This record gives sequence, C-alpha cells and structure tokens, in this order.
Amino acid sequence: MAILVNRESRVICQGITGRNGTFHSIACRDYGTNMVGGVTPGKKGTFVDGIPVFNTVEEAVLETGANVSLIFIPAAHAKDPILEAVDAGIKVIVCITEGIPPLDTASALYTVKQKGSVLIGPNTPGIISPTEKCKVGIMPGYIHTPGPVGVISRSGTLTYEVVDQLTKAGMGQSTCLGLGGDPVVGLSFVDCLKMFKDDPKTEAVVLIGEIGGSAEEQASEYIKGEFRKPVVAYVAGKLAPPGKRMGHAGAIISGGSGTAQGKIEALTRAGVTVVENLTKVGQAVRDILL
Amino acid sequence: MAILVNRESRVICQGITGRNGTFHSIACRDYGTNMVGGVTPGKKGTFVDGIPVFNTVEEAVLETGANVSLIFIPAAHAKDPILEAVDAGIKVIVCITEGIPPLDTASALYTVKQKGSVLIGPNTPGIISPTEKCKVGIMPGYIHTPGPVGVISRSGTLTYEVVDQLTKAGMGQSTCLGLGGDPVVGLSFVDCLKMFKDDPKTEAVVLIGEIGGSAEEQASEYIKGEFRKPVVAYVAGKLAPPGKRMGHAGAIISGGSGTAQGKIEALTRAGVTVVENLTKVGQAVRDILL
Amino acid sequence: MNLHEFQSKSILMEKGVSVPRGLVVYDALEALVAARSLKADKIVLKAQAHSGGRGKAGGISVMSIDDDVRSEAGRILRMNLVTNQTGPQGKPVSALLVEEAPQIDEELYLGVVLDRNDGHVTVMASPAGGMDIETIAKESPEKIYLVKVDPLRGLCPFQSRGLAYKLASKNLIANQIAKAVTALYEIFVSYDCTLAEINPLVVSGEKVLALDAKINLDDHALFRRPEMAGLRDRSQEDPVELSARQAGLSYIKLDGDIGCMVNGAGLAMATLDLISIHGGAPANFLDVGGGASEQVVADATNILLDDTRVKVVFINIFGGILRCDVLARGVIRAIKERGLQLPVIARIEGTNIELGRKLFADSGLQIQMIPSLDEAAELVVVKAKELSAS
Amino acid sequence: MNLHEFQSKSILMEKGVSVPRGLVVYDALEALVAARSLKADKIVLKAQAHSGGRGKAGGISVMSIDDDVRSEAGRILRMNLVTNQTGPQGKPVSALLVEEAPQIDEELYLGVVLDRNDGHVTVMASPAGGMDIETIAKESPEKIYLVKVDPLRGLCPFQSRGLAYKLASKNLIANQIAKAVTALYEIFVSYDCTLAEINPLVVSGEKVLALDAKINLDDHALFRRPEMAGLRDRSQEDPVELSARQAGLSYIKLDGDIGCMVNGAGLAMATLDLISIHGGAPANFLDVGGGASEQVVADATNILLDDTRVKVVFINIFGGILRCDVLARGVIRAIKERGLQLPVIARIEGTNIELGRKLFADSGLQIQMIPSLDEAAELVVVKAKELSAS
Repeated sequence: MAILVNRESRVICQGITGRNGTFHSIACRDYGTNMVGGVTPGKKGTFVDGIPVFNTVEEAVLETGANVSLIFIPAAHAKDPILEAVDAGIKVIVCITEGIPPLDTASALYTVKQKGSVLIGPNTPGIISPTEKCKVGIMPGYIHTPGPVGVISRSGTLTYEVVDQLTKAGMGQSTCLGLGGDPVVGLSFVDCLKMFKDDPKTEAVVLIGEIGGSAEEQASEYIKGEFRKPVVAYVAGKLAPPGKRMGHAGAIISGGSGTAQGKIEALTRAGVTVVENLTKVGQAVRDILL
Repeated sequence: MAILVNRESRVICQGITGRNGTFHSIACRDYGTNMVGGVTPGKKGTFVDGIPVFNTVEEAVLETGANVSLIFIPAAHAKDPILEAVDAGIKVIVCITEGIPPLDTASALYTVKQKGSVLIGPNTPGIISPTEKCKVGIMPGYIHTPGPVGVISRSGTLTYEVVDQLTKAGMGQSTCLGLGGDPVVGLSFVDCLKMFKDDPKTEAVVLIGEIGGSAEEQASEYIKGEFRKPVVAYVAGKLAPPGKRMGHAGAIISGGSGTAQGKIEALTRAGVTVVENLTKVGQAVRDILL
Repeated sequence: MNLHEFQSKSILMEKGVSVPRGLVVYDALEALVAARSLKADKIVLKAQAHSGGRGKAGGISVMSIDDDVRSEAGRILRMNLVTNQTGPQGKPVSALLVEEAPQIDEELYLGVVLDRNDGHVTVMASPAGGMDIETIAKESPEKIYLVKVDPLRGLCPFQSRGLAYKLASKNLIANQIAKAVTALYEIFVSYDCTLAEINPLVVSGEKVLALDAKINLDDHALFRRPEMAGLRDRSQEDPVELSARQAGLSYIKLDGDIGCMVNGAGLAMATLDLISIHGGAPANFLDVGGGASEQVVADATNILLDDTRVKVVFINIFGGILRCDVLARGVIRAIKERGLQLPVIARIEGTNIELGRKLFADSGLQIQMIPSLDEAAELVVVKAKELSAS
Repeated sequence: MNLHEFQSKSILMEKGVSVPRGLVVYDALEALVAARSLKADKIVLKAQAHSGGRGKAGGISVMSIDDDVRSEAGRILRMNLVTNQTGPQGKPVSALLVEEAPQIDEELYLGVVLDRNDGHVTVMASPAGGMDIETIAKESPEKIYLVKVDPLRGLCPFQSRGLAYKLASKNLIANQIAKAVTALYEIFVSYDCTLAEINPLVVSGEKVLALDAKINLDDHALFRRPEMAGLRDRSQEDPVELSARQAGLSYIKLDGDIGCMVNGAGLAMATLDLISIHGGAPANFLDVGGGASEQVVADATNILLDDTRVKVVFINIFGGILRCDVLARGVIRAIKERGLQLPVIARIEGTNIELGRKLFADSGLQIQMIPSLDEAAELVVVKAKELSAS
C-alpha cells in the first residue's frame, strides 16, 4: 500500500518528447513505474523508447487507461496541460515545472479541486512509493527503500537528504512526496496526513517544513486533534534571511505566523518530535520506531 | 404548500428604490408577501413605504433573514446583483429584468447552480403561490385564486391569460411561475415538474410552451417516465414567422427540434392533453380535474 | 444584428484567421478592376446580403479572369436575392465581394453558439463542412465534435487543439485550425454573438482559410460595442420592422390582412395561432412589450394603421406591467390624430382594466370591446372576410 | 520586482484612482521648482526607495511652501535610507516625489495579496489605515475586512461595493472607494503582482486619494509584461544579488564568513541552520537551483570567491536533476580559471555521485570531500574560526 500512486497506477508524461520529459519518463519506468504513454501535440504515432506518444491527454486516456500524469511543460504554458489532464479525468497530476505564475496555478488548482483531482506541485520533485515500485517524479530513485515511513516535504533536495538518512538508518519509506516550493501548491501537509492516516503500511511520518505560510501550523492543529501515528519534523529557515517583505498585506494575511520558531513551537505542542539538526532526522525516526 | 416560495418566504427587492422596484415591492406586499427589505447601494437607512432599504444584499440578509430576492436592475448591470444574491445565501432569485445579454446570464447561472440556489428568469413575470398568499413578481395578483393547479410557462402575458381562464373556470392555482423568455434562463420545465411532483397540494399542471429550444421535448421525456399527475399543455407559435435563422449552427445544436408541431407531438406522445385553442385551456383542466 | 460576409471576414482577419484575398466593391467596373488586381486565375464573385443559400439563388459566381467579370458582377449587384431564407420579397445585394478562388483540398466546419438548453457556449467542429453540414448533423452526428465551454473558465488552448487534431493529423494544418477555433470562440464572447460560424473552413495546400463566415451579434449586448453600430446595414432590413424596433417594438411582417397588437411575445404568437384557427390571416406579429409607454402604444398603433394591407385591427392585451389605461390612452391618441378608417376590435384584460374600458368607452371612437378572447378573434376574422369580399 | 511609489501611483492613475498632485524630481533645485508649481500651501517630499518605514528613517518631510524646500530636498536625495526593512546597509534614494499635502480626514487601508494558504487572491480593506495597520491586524482583526476572490469569476462589482460601504457611509466617498478596490484588484491580476497596496487611502473632503502605494510584481510572470522591465530600478538592488539573479541563481547576502553553495532553497536554508548550530556564520544564501548547468555552477563559484569576506567555501549538494558530475565540472572550471585561494569543503550526494567524486579527486585541486553532512558543517565552522583567529 501507499498513498496516491501504486503498482496499478497508469502513468503518462505530458511533455514527454522534451529533454526532461524523455529523461525522467525513462527513469521512472526503469524504477518500475507503469509508464503507459506520453503526450506532445503533433507527435501522435511516435514512440519515446517504446512509450507511445499521443496528441492529447484525452486520447492517451482513451488508449491507455492512464490515471496519473507527470507534467514537464515550460512555466509560461503549464496551466493549460494541468487543465487538460483534469478534464481528461486524470486523478493524480504531478507538475514538476518550477516558476509557474502563481495566479495561473491558483486558477488551475480551482478546477483541479472542483473536479476532485489531486495536484502534486508545481515545483515538486514528485511522488515515489518504494513499496509499490512506483516513482512519478525526478527524485533519485536509488536512495529510497521500501518501509514504514511516510515523508511529506515542502522542499526537493531536503527530501532527498532526509530519505537518504532514513534509508541509511534502515528506515524504509512507504510514500515520499514533495508538496512543491511555489507560493500556491495543490496539496497541504494536512491533506497528506489524512491519507497517511488511512494507509496501514505507514507507521510514522516525517514532515519537512520551512518558513513562510502556515501549512505547518495547520498540520500541528490536525495532528493534535486526529493523527495518532508518530510524526518527526524538521523546519528549515531558523537563520533564514528576512527576505523581501510583502508590505503590510503579507503580515496582515499571515496574522504573524510563518517563522521557523513559531512552526517548531506549534509542532512541539502537537506532540511532534521536532529535530533541530537536519542530519539527525533519520536517527530520530529510528529511535521512535525501533 | 407550494413550490419555491410560501408564507414563510422572507423577500427582499434588489433595486427597490427604482420605479418598478417600488411599485411591485408594494404590490407584492399588498398581495400578502412578506417583504422584509430592499437593496439600493447608498440608500441604507431609508424606507420604501415602510420597507427598510440596505446598501448590500449581505446586510439585508443579516438584518432581515431574507431568503428570496426579486430583482429589478437594468439589463446592462443585472449580472452583478444575481451574483450578489447568490453569494449572500439567497436561495430563490427572481429576476424580472428583460434583455440581459445571454452570456451574462449564462455566466451568472453557472454560479447560481454551483451554490445550489435557484434562478427564476430572467425576463419572467415571477412566481406566485395563491395558496400561500405569496407573490414574488409582476403578475396581476387579483386574477389568481388558491387551488390545485400548478402553472409553468415560458411566456408572461400568456400565463396571465391561462390563469385568468383557470380562475374563471373555478380551477385555483397552487403555484404559477414563468421560466422566462430569454435564451438562457435558470429553470426548465423539468426542474419545475420535479418540484410539483413532490408538492401534495398540486393535483395537475398546466405547461405553457412556445417554439424554439427543446424544453418541451425534455419535459415530454420526463413526464412519460416519471410524472403521474395530469398535465395540460399549450404551445404557442404554430403560425410563428420563421424568424431569424441561426445559420447552420442553430440547426446543428438543436438537432431539428424546436417547432411547435414537434413539441405538440412529443407532449401528446407523453400523454399530455395538448390544447390547440388557447382559450380552451381552462376548460380542459376543468374537464380533467372535475 | 447580422453582419455581411466581408464584415465577418474582416473581424476574423483581425483575430489572425486567414481568408482568401479579396476586395469589396459596389459597382461592376470596380469589380473588374478588383478581379484583375488579385492576379488570380480563378476568382469568385459573392453577393453580400443577409441570407444563406446565396449560391443556389445565383448570388455566387466562380469565373476565370478571362470571362466577362464586369457583366456578371453587374448582374449580381442588380439582383434581388430570393433564397430559401429570405422569403418571397428577397433581399437586395448591398455589395459584391471579389475574391481569389483558392484550391480546395478539404472543407471543414466550425461554429460557435450558445446552447439554450444548458447555457453553455458550444464550439462545434466537423471534418465534413460545406452546404451539407445540417444533413451531416442529423444523419451522422458522430461527425460533429462538440466542446461545451465552462462559462467562467472560457475555452482553453487544449480544447482548441483537441478539436483541431480531430479534424487534421498534419501539425501544420492542425495548428491553424486550433488558432481559428480559438479566434472564433473569442469573437463569439467578446462581441456577444448569437452565432459565429466558418463554413467551410478550407484546407488549401498548406494553408487553412475561412472561405465563408457568418457573425451575428446579439442586439441586447450592442451597448458593450457601440463601434459595431456602424456595421449595421439597414438596407437589409424591412423598413417597417426597422422603425418598429427603433420605437422599442417587436414587429414582423406576415402575409395576411388582420393587423395585430398584443403585449408579450407568447400571447402575440398565440393570437396569430388563434386567428389562424378561425380561418383568418394575420398581417403581422407585433409585441408592444411589457413596459410600453403611452407613446410606444401610439407608435404601434400608427405602424398598424400605416400598413395598407390591413383591413381590421385586433388589439389583444393582458395587462401586467403594461396598464390597460396606458394602452387605451396610446391607442386613442394615435387614432384621434390620424382619424380612424379601419374597424378596431379590442379585447383587453388585466391591470387597471376598468379604467381602460372606461377610456375606450368615453373616447367616442368606434372601438368594439369584446371580453372573450375566442369570440373577439372569431369576430376579427369575420370582419376581415367581409371587407375582403366587399 | 518592486516598483517605486511614484511608479505605483502612475499605474493607479491609469486605472482611474486619484492620487495627490505631484512631480518626480532628481535634484534639489528641481524639487523647489516642482513644489512651487504645485501651488499648495503644504507640500511633502518623499524619498523614492524600495523600503517601507521611510518616514521614521527621515525620508519623508512635510513642509510649508515657505520653508527651505531646496535644502531639505537635497538632504533627502543624498540620504542612504536605513529603515527596519533595508538592513544596516540601507538603500540609496533614487528620486524624490514632491506632492501637495492634502487635508486628511480619514486614513483607510486597501491591499491585495495571493493567500498562499488557500490559493485565493484576497482583497483586504480597513477603516484603520496608516502605519499601525499591522498592529490593528493582530489586535483588532475584526477591523480588517477580507474578500476571497473566486479565481475564475474574479472580483465582482458588488464585492467592491460591499467593502466600500464597510469603510464609508456617504455615497460619494463609498463610490470612490469601490472604484479604488476594483482598480487595485485589476492591477493585481493583470500585472501578476505579489502585492498591490494603498496605505493609506485617505478621505480628503469629498475626494478619496491614494496617499501612498506599493506594487510589487512577480518575477515569474514578467514575461507577460515585457514593457514593465523598463520600470526596474537596479540601483535599489544589491549588485551581487542582481548579477546572481541574472546568472539564474538565488543569492542573498548575509553577515558571516562561510560561503555556501547549495542546491534547493530548502537544503540551502537547512545548511545555514546547520552552520549556525555548529557556531558558525554563513556569508550568504545561495541556491544554484534544480537544473543548473555547468556554467551556472561556475558562475555561482565565482560569486562566492569574489566575496572578500568569505574565508571558507562550503559546497553542499544533493543531486537530483542537478547531476554531481555537472556540479563538479562547474566548480573545477571556475577554480582553475582563477586559481584557488580559499579552502573548499564539499559534501556531495545523489545522482552521478561516483562520477562527481572522481572528477573532484582527479582535479588536483585541494577540495576536501566529507561524506557526512554534519561532520562537513562542523569542519567548515572550525576552519572558518581558525582562519579568523590567524
């Protein structure tokens, strides 16, 4: 078991004939993912290393029964393929693209939610379920190993770092996913915790947060109320530069939340084991589960 | 009992300080309607013959618990007040305004349906429930009388004509409503038939159709399948001028439906009593119910 | 409000859709000069009139540049174009479009309408364009591809692309079709159209061209596009219908001799039906509308009385917003101003009916008031027949 | 990309929002002439710099027209403006805005942001505008009115009106506020802003004026508004950060002496935290990004080595899309081109790690490879302290 993707997932890649699309479609298939097709308008009838290419997602779904899509489309045009995937009935959409104008993402996300699909990202490394041999993303597959730990992260490389530690500490992973680093993303910590709650193969969750927004604070509330599996958290950015202030409006809308210290305190109050030294996350999980 | 509005309905008028708004708000109240307020931006704190005026629908709902709105706003600006009513939680919106650009109506209607409200009209005489002493519209109240007949119509004056006949024939009405004469309207015959089906006080329904569209054909399908109360129908436009053809596109989308003869045949096949002479509708209902 | 083909094509061109090279001319010599300037072997002369079926009616000629273009252009420009859509009175030809006749490899269809049944703007496309598209729609509906557009989201690029790849496999062609689909949709919504249609959209070598186009605008939304008013061609409209519309009335000329004044489109149609049931023939459809003022009623009365074919006037009013007293005042004023020559039969009912009846009764005019609609209609027909016979 | 107050106000004016009459000047004499031309008793001189808190830092002066405007303007123009938002290095004053100082009856607040938590553009309004708005937001959140805008529907007129009537009861004022709300929202979405704010929006007699305005644009969407590039004021940006951005890097200067090169913003932040845990002080935040090329890595290396404050370089890379061999090649190339002066400690992991290690090992450069991140961070701090002490 795992969340969102598994052995049965039928995955297509939108933008498969581009450099990254081709590279990662094959890398995902090499990992074990059931890559059933790809989409590039005008390339119908061609193949990428044996994977059939279609003109539209609708066609790809009709021909292959695809239900998961991995998107590599340049940021300026990435809104349309997300909507195309939703309309074609794709239930899990993984958008790797970084730097999509946030208003485009917000608009696409509205339709995603309305139609009951799930958007992972944008600006995410994707999702991987080592227990299910299914990778839909760009993470280095070899650092993962099957096991009982779920990983949810707002950062790409930080996830790799933590997964690497987990694997080296003998703590395999059920599913690891990156929420995405853009201002607006499809999933929150809470959304994922709800799914991990119902996943019998997940015994503990690692939550990797960072400054900004209030996703960690919301996760704390949820964990305190309903989440009974152990959670280990790391929050990056205690020493982060103040960054560009968003005028008064940012402060008004955030109501003062968003600092690393505030997030760490909220998580601690919720009973989460918060690790301050990034390199000790793997050990902390091991201490809890073994 | 009745459909959509009743003795408990709390009605506001958007555009109450305009000529028609004032006239008909008072006429509705005179008929027995519970007119709890009106909305005209900038007129908060004033009264129209004792009815309090508010700046926004949100305020009016907060202060009066309104749940039905009657809209008299010029066509060029009528989309906004419909959305305002929906967002403020108004469940039944009666839009009298004629000639709203159809794309405006279509766009507003999308939100109306999404939020689970009901739009009567636009370009409708409104709705009246004689049994409940509730009139939300511009129909002459005195021609109505309480009784067991539901009336659904695509035309204003044609409804008055039929209601007058019904009353003179001793056949009172449970609820009469005009769907509206614009290309895009909020309710269909089928929507209303479903409500009349569940209304124990309605024993028969008069359906007043006209050429164009396929609302009557759809009603026929529904009646044949599920509607067990007697239905009397009149369809205007057998001799109608051919009108402006909508190029090929109109014919393609309608698939050939839309003529009075086609509608009459469909209704007849569904077991509806179709009256060809308008002046005999009242008598036909009487023949069936008595 | 309907646009001419050349006006529609000019809007399409602004939105980046290619059309055959061409020029609009107003006389035969101009047509010849235009044809030569196109430097094409084959040219086509197209009558500009608000009607489909122009080809079958002789309004479209494909010619060689060596043929007698001038005579043919003159013939078309002088035509009164009677098609299956114009009625027997026909339409004048307002202008002549002189175009190169491109090579035609495929004829496709694109159309955008607002589907009244579900309130969605609907984009239609078919690989089987041309004059038989309606038959295709009935007999092979699977050859018509539809996209229902979400009103808030609008048409997305992938939807245009999706339709395009159903019509063409070559990328070069599909991209041009997708562009035309997007353009046609954008025209439809930004101009508040009732119809935007390209039929046929032709594949001509490596190019995609709008060979014919029809764009009709919704009169109710013209206030948003005041600049479009200049494109209205009044010569294509019946002058009486035109002046009726300017007075705020909805008027359509019919073939009979009974002049009708009714309030509400539904009741107006029903009144025509009722006259017909009793064996009579209405001269017109006239809806004075819901909120008519005394002036509008007077204007309506004059329009009826101006029609020399009219033998009897039938007034059928069920007052709602329109009060019967206002109606009576308008009718009385108009008749008094011009002096009554025709019999008037009135059946009025509804708001302020007593006052209305009294005004008519006190007017001193010979207006026959009949309370029963059926009897009134019957009487009108009888009167009309008497006067026809005499 | 941030705009100056005067640039923001000019966009507001285009959208029909009134602002105080004023002129932008670049020297003191111009300021005097501008002030006199306004023919106002009271004027205000406002330093144009990308920072809030200008008033407290001495960058804003309200003066009588009879005061020594020229000297005061000169003082402000020569300032290095150090506010609570600029950091100790401050910001230069790019220009001076000379405005009439209007009568102020009320100070309101309007702001538009994208709420990251729910993905909705959010319009905020408060009757308690001015510098204390953040305190109000914390202590009296009921005084801040929010409208969450449906992304597909956009802001409706009734929503602007609704906010306006919460801020003002007089129709004349409320209508102007509603117009400002609509304008600010439209600016936010049509320019892809990260922030659009009017604070305060003042009621001045019967007029509503934007007394101060702040519009920041999202760099990711600038491709849609190429014309906005001309409004960028590079003098307000740190030159190193600027050149880093032009190289495709995300770089922020900090106060320490350990130069950091990391891939990924999260890992970069975590690396700073780790250095701090071990008692060290990073000189910068530097994220080379996910898909960096060899050239970008070389540029990043040069930026680190150019910084004279840097004593030790710490490379922490977990290769995903960025392959370790690409990283190694970029670092080696940059160091070989300039000759190595500083100790480099590298901890690399991830895609093509073996190849990366081999490249470093074979390079002949003294780059210390430490497999453990924690040990690497510890060693970097020790090295930096040694070098500081020596």
